[in-house]
Amino acid sequence: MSEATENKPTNAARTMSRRQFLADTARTACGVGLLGLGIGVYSDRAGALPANALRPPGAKPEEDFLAACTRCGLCVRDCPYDMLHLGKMGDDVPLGTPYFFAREAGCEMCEDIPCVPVCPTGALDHDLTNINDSRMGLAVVSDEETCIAFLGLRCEVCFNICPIRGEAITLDKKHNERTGKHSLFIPTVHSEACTGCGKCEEACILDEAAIRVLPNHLVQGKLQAHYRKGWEEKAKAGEALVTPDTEHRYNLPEGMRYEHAGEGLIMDDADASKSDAINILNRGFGD
Amino acid sequence: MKQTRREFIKNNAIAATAAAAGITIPGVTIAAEGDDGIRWDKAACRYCGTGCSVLMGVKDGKVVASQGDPDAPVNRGLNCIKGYFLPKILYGKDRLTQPLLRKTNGKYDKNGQFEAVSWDEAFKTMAEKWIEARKKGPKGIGMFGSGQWTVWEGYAAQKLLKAGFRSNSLEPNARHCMASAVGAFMRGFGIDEPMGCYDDLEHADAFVLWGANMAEMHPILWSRLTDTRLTKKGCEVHVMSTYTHRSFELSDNDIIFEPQTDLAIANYIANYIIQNKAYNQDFLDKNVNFTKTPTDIGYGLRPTDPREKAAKNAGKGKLSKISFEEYAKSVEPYTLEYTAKLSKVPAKNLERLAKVYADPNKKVSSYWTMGMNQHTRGVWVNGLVYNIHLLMGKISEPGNSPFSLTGQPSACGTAREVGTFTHRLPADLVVKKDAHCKFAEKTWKIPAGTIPRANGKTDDKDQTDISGKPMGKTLIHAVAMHRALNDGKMNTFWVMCNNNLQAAANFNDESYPGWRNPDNFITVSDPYPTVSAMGADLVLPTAMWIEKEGAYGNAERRTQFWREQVAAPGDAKSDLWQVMEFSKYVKTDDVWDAALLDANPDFKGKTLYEVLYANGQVDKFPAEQVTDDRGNKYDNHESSHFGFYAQKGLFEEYRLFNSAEGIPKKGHEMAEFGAYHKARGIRWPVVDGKETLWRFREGYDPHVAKGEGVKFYGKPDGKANIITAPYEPAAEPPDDEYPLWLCTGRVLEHWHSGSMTMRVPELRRAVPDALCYMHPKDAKKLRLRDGAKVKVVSRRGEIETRVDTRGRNKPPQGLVYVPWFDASRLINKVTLDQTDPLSKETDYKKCAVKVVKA
Amino acid sequence: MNICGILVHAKPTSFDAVRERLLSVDGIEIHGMSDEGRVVITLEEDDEDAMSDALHKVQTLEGVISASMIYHHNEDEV
Amino acid sequence: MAKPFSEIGNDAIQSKGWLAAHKWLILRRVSQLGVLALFLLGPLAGIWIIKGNLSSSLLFDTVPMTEPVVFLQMLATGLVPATDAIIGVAIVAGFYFLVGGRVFCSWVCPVNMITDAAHWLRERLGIRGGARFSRNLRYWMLGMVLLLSAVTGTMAYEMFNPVSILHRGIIFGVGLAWSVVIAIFLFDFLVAKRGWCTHLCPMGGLYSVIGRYSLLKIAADKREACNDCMDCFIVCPEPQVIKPALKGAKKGLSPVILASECTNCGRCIDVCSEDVFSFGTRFNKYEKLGSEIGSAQKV
Repeated sequence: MSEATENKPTNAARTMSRRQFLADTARTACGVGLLGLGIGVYSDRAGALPANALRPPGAKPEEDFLAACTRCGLCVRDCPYDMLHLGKMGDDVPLGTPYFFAREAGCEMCEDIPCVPVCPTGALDHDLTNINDSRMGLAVVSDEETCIAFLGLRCEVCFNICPIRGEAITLDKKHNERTGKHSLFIPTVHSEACTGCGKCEEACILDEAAIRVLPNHLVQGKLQAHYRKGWEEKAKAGEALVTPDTEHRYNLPEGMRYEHAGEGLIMDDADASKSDAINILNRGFGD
Repeated sequence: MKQTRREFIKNNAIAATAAAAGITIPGVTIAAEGDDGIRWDKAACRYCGTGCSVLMGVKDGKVVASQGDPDAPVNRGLNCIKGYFLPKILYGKDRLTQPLLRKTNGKYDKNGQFEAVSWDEAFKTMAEKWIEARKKGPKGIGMFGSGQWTVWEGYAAQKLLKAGFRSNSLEPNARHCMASAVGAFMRGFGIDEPMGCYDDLEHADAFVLWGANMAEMHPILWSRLTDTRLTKKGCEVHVMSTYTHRSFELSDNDIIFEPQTDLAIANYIANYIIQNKAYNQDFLDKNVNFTKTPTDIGYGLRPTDPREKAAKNAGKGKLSKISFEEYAKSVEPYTLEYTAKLSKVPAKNLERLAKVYADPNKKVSSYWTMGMNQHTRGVWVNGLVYNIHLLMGKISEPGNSPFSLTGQPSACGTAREVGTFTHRLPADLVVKKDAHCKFAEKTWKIPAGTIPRANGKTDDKDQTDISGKPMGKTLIHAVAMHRALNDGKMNTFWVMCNNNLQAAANFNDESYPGWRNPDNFITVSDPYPTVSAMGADLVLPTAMWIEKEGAYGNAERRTQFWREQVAAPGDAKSDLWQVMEFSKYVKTDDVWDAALLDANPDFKGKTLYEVLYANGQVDKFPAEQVTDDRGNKYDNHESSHFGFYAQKGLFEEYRLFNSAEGIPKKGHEMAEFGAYHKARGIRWPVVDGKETLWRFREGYDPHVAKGEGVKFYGKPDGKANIITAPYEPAAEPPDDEYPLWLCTGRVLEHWHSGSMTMRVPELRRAVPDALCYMHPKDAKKLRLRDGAKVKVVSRRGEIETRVDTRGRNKPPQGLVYVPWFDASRLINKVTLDQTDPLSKETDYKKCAVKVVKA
Repeated sequence: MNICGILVHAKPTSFDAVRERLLSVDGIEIHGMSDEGRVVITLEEDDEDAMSDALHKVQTLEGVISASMIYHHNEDEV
Repeated sequence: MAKPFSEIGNDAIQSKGWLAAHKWLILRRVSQLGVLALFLLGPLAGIWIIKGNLSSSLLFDTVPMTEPVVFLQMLATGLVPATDAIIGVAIVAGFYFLVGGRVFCSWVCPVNMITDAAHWLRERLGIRGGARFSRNLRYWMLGMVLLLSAVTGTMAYEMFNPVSILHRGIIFGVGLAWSVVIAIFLFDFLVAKRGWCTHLCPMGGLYSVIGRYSLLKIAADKREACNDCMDCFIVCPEPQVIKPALKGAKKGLSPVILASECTNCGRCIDVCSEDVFSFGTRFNKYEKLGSEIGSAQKV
């Protein structure tokens, strides 16, 4: 407010100026309000992050991120691999906010995570110290028809390049029905380990990647809380939750055995023992 | 004879109109080849020794499509990621299309710039150099071929060198790959190549990988092994290696051993079998001799090297008979405790491995490749695994198979069976034996005494030589060639179908100085400007793979043919064309001495071409229109150029060595030329049209008569040799200054030196550069973070790369692994040119390095 | 470059006469005739107008009942 | 209007020479371009003195600075930022509290160059009229921006803030940022005289609030020498601030321009042929009115 006061207005002028003041204020308020509404709607629409644009490691959930990120580009500067960019006007990424496209260049998962500590406002959460805990997104094998591993070919490029191979992505081995004597090596993503760094999508050899990194909420299903996986619960408990059965006995023809918890009916007694090398050897030779 | 595009359109016009008219017009069909005008034809994959068959789709003279061959028994329609991109390797942007010679203002100059020249000028310059160098003696010249040569290219080159130039200076890059395996086969069984086949993958109860990363190096075989492990109850996989790699995903018994201690482990297993009396006594009595080999045999280094001087029996390998008891005593020291301590492998893992071998009811197949072959005791360690299988009699039957896998697509088919080694002739004949040389001279219709014997003597008389001196010792192996170039003793070097400057060990001290030695003239034939091409003086543009009619022999003795499906670009010519064309530029008078010529006057004044290829046998079959049974027509640039069906002539002449009557060595019989074009490969020996799956066993092998059971007919007495050999330390173990082992090798996505696969954008993106895989604790000790720039340094050189502590390969503490496909990170600047003194195969798997921050 | 396939119906009786007349039109080649009077010909012309004139000429040839274009490929020479 | 625009400032040029008549203007432009150059040294020349952009930056990898408007928007969304941002805003706000809030507008902000250029062109071409806004609209805008952040829970205004868009565009890649530059230029050139910086920019509003009690002030300490040539009024973007200081002697008002809207641009000093104005502090020594009128002169 300008501090210096005009020369004292007369009463009439004052009432006039108050009315004028009220009118001005109303006009300004609604004008600014309309402008605000426009900006609000625009920012909301333009604020929508496209599915394939990923935030740097440690980014807060999108809502908080847009609130915290000052669009300063310090994280972009400190990325040693220059794979982060700021949304430019005209890109369909929220203006000025850091993002990367996995297909262009994935996050190299630096152990010292240089891009997070430099963020002034904590939009990239400073508590992130182990890069393997970051969740930039979740990889998903998006197309099983074109991924040549499902055809039985030995590709596994996504598996080979994953920085946390064996935890974030494993190869599920299945019998190849068509050839009858080969095995399939199916890339399988595990959400509890996958950080969404995008290296797999970057490396996928297809013209259009068959493995994509997408925001978790777009890809992940959700088990109802009530249902537990029996085999995991038993493992966790270390023993059966409900006491196991007393010993089962069966009517069986000659030379047959039945393993309650094992293979079930075992046809020819002699065969069963043969396969177990160790006890044969322990039995020693000659008998 | 291809339809021009205009005819093609007119054809369609006629056909469409005729269809509307409801009448058929003879000879006019809508694009006969297939629905989208693609002509499919079969070929063996260009890469590893597995030998998958692929169908290549050609349209308008260009490869436009590919597929795994669904009818091929090896891969049944599958490929690995390299096979998937086969069409792209032919069309790299920088494909060589003209001969290039280093010149300065119009004249050849060792340090000049490459200028395009005609084939004629190229061969004239080269012939002049070769004739001059040959005058120094048989080792003045040298040729370095490949296990990726086709069968007849290897055969033609062998004739050019041994019969033409009268020199044994011919080595294949299979010397770096399979020489130790060959050594062990010859010493153990008297005949080369595995006795089992890929069907063992479906019959075995247990698999043991001796330092082989099959998951990446033989992808389709690994797929079959995995399927057996998944579907056969009780099947178990034991994986042994000096570092954890992709094959450990399927391993039931992980064994990470200290480099070189595979020798001790193999001896321990033999000892375990003997202590537990699990051996198959009557098999041993009937089929096995026990022998021992001289020990402390050095490391194939230069004679001036202190380690070589310290070796009591440097390079000696003469076997001497011993009794079973002596053999038992020789393995006694390798107790479980001693072996566990030496190899740093937990005792329970070793014992479990030993038990699976010792269980008479468990069929065991062992697989190994470079881990055991590229080893300063490669021949020994190959033999030690054969000992285990022989002790148990678990050999030559479905499921029981010591299987030496092959690295290259035709290390077997070309290098070993055709014998493009310094010491060999086709079908396991050797130049050491005068009789073998005589047989070859008779078969090749060349004067007696032409082929240089190993010791330069025939009928105990010195062979005369154009150098004026007696022929003398003529054998020179691959590593010695680079040393000879370096010392200026060898002055011409023709490198074909390989990238040896990048592949040979010790680049700084031996390979590079040798190649750039001013007195040497280096020729490289390659489709692409590789590291070797850059180090050469003459670069010859070469046709690739299906740009020429070819034949490969894979690891299970399966010979596969393919037709020339597309033309090579520009002036590029096939290796066969180059070898045969070059022979026209050299006359017998230039390289044969007067004595030999006077004794055989009608050979005077003849070009080597006339002697070697226009000899009535190679040019026996007239040039004919190559077709398939679907009416498609194919070119054959060699036939149209030379006027006869060169491939067929060479192959049929080659068969005189393994399939004719009265040949010195039986057991390599092959079907006639035409049969191979009609089949996805046939496994030799082929006797009256029938393939052999398991050798040396009655019923499976035609050379084993009824009632004989098992007969190792490679040996005169039909008995195989168990050869005892002790553990001996590595040549350059780590020490304080260089505290880490370095192991080198390949990755799934790239082949060898990457000259083809690094030109496929998708493969280059998948694995852009060679990383140094290291244990996180080692990295932390050196204060290196994952991805940090480092230098891998040895006594010989260094390269800069990045550390990967989370890579697919997880070395134990104290070892790092660096692949060698990256032309910008030549790891062979760091490796040591140590070899197995018997097989002369380089050991790339262990030398001492340090890693420092770059 | 224009290449088109034309189906001509002619009176079977005057085949030979029709054949000569057809061949008189340049760019025409005859590829097959069925006995009930159907003739398969191709017409090659470089520019459009010449082609349509030729087609018109064929249609108006004496002895030709009808001539209809079945297949037309045009492409400007690269 | 009295003088044609092109002659404004001529008296000062005659009396003091061209250079002295443009001294502060040149210094100001050098400072604005200097700040921009400092930020560009990193990406262009690899010399990393300062990283980031005006919204927040890191000087010598240690000293954080954060834009107050951006910081307030963050607070408005209910988020507690990390310490770096808090230190950063403390540093920036503290600096401008001392030096004068709107010094940012004239000495640092890149958009100011555009609006000045637009104004200059408008005057040269003698364009008159256009929309008239209240100068306090920017405070409303500031309020609206913070309210907007509170409502949308994000920094909605940052999608629209021309200062951050332009500066980030220059440093990190332009994209369509030029559209904002053109929009502002046209707005100031055609729609409203000195429309953006003087009336609408919420950032200017906040900085004037910050600079309310700032030390550095321009004072008309030789106001008696004023010859009423009116040049200072014409060149000043906020003419209302001059009147009390220049003409307020009779009413006992201090010669110091205390209004926080003053951007300390120094343009008035340049154009005044009588050197009435000069930089000083807000505690300018002058006798209160009680003494004679003339004693306000200071030797």
